[in-house]
Amino acid sequence: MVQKPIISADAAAAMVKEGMTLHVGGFLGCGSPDAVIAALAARGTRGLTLVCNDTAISDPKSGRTTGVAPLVARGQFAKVIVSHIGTNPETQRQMNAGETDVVLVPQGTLAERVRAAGSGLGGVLTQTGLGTEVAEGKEKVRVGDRVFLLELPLPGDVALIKARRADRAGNLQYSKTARNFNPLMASACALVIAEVEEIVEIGQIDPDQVHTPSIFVDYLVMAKGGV
Amino acid sequence: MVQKPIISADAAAAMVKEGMTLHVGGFLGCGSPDAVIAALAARGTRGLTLVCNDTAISDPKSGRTTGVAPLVARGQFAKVIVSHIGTNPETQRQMNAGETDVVLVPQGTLAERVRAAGSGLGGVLTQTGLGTEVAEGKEKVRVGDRVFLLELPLPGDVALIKARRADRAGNLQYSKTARNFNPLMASACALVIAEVEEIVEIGQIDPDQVHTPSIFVDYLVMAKGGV
Amino acid sequence: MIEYVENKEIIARRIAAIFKTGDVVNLGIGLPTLVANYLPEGVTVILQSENGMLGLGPAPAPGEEDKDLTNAGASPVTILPGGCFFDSATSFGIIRGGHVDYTALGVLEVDQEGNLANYKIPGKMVPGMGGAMDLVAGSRVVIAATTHFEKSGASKLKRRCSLPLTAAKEVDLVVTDVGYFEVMGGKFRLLEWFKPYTPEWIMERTDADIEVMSTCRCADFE
Amino acid sequence: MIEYVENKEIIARRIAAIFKTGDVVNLGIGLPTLVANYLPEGVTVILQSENGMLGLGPAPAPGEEDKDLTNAGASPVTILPGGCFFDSATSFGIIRGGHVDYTALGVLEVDQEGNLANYKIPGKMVPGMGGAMDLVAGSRVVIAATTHFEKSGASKLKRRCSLPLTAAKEVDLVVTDVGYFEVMGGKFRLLEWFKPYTPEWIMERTDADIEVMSTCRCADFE
Repeated sequence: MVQKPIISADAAAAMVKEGMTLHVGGFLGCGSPDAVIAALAARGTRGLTLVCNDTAISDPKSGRTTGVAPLVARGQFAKVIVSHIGTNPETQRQMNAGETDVVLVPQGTLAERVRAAGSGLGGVLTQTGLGTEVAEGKEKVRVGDRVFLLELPLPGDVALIKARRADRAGNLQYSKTARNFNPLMASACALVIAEVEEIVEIGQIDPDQVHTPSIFVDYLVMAKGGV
Repeated sequence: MVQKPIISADAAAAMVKEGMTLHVGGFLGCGSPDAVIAALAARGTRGLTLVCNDTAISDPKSGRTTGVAPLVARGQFAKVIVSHIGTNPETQRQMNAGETDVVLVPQGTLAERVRAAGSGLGGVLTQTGLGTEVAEGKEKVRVGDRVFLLELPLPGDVALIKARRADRAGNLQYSKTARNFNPLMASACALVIAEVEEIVEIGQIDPDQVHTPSIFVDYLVMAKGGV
Repeated sequence: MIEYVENKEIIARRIAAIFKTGDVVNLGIGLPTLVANYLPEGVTVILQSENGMLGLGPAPAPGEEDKDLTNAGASPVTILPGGCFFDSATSFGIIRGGHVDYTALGVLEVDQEGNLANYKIPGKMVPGMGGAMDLVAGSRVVIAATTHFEKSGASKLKRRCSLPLTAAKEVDLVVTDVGYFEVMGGKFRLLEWFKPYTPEWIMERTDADIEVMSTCRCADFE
Repeated sequence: MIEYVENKEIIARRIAAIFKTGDVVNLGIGLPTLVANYLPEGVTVILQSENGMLGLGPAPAPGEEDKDLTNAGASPVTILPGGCFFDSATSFGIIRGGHVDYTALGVLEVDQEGNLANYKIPGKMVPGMGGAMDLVAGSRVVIAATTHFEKSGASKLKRRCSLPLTAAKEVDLVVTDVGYFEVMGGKFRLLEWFKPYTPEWIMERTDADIEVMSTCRCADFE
């Protein structure tokens, strides 16, 4: 089995170029690739489009941030496609000031749109969002006596994901609710960088228990404090 | 956590009623619920619609059968919706004789149609089958400059699946390529019966390594030779 | 003269009494989360959390938090034996596919057609819908959990929602701190009123069509 | 006078030489399966099997078969270290999503437009398409692997397929036992001819438009 290069967080961040569409795993910061995000924040690459569950947490009082919030704070996103911005007041401020284009997508629809991109589907039909602002401007498809929204794939240039463990081939296992969007993001992007807490030898992960197959992963990065 | 009833193969087979749509896991017999299939063959329930990857293997010379082939041999299916019948000459004979309605579906499309039924999608768009007989009579949807087939969900009444291991709550783990369609079938049917080789106590399966969550499973059946 | 006193505990207790053993339930962030504290003895429900788990347990003891184990509000939680984890596509497959029996969630407005608004106040607050649109569209039974009145005194039960909708005509049950309603036929049908309120008092103060069912009864949570 | 002798080994060897280390490859049942035996020293490809695995290994030793571990033809196989298993939706997500670099599969007919027929002879044989339609529609590069002629002597490379299609205009490369072709611009472009055949001999006996590329060369597998 082919081994995947293990690179620094900064080398990973350098692969993200201005204007790219960036898929980032994590749910309000749980399961986010924090080392690569910190490196990307340090580089300051701008004009990015974010596809992520949310813009994570930014607490104006304590200054505490999680997940992609440091990138939001530096204004690195021209556009964010997310299900939730309620815990990041800075995203709301940028939206109201016209600095960042915010597209809100229902969480389950976001998951399916990313999955569709990764699995070669041209779209999926869902009833989520019917009769709401989400349906505006979207094609409706009637099947029998029911009407559905046609939701389109969301592919990306680079996926930054976080896993608990990788083998040297790039097979990944996630931990608990830190799994969330990570496997989906890995399937939908041209380049996939996985930040992991532990790298084991090939053969040490049970092949029945691989969450993301190695072929989806291009590079590995060690998380801070990883082994 | 609620425990799931452990019933006999015959009690499971008795839940399958004439005319029902039956989803069966397995790939040419690998990962098929053989004990429940044998019990259903013994009961002889007829007029069933099968949704399965294939009609498994029936070797006219040796008399060897795998998977759902015993049900095919007894003429219990009025209709089969499968990707492959090439290893079961009896299905071909029944098709040619007009005894069984055979609908051939590309394997990946079959997987997505069953998944769509299980996950509340009204359909999916795929390019598989475009320009072939599979596309005949189906709605085409244009997205940008590409055309896709609209493929519709395939829900069922009863799923008969096979897993390596269950806990008493019904969480399942599959073994190797015996996984195949089993998790998909479990999601798409009103009633789900899982034949398993081993039943362990609740808490003995790592929650990160559950392949089918307990809430999809209604009854457990011990496989022959199981522990 | 009956005076309204906001009471979230009554709402949580009444919702908790709806479930039976084996039900799969998603409790939204905020008020609905309280429901878990009032599940009757002997009733075992399975809590789903849309960020990717079944078998949601109580908050961990201080110092026992796991960075990789949170609920959909990013609070540390635990998992009960027999629970499991999965990715977001599977999680919403479970939700959209009708495998969640009940979802209870907070509201800004709910109307007599079953419309729900809880994700946006234009020009003021736009947190985003998160998983709410899928939960409301996909769950078998949708329970709106809300104090009956806003701070201003206006009822949150409306003839017609004025805020952007989370979902159209999907709400089945409404539990407030004055009563328990079913949404059907373009009306709120009052199933129970909660002491010390009365059906007349509720109807007077709610700008919506309320039908008092013949089987309607008083529930006393004191 | 050159006489045609069917030679599946040459087809397998030529296809094996196409891949480079790291490529994800699906080999169809039958002739394409042989390709695995001829992968050059030092080239590590990752074999996908559409019934749910990556890292497909050789057949097990007699007595070492595992009932739960087969390929898409139900033959016992093994898994190499670093391989993994998944369900059929994931398997075809990998295929349809373009994550398989090459698929090599057998044909009944292949034509100069890139159309492929390999799943059905109406009134005679209807095995079903299995995973072939997804593999041909989804893989990055589709390689048709076939002896050049039928038993009857007719070439399997056609102007236009007459059998029901497995996929329209998806074939990229055709490897037979007389040559190696690229399908482009409505023609078979001959990239290599295999000794002892010649471009002229191939063009004479193939009822299809063949263009001999200026870079076309002779490959000797003797």
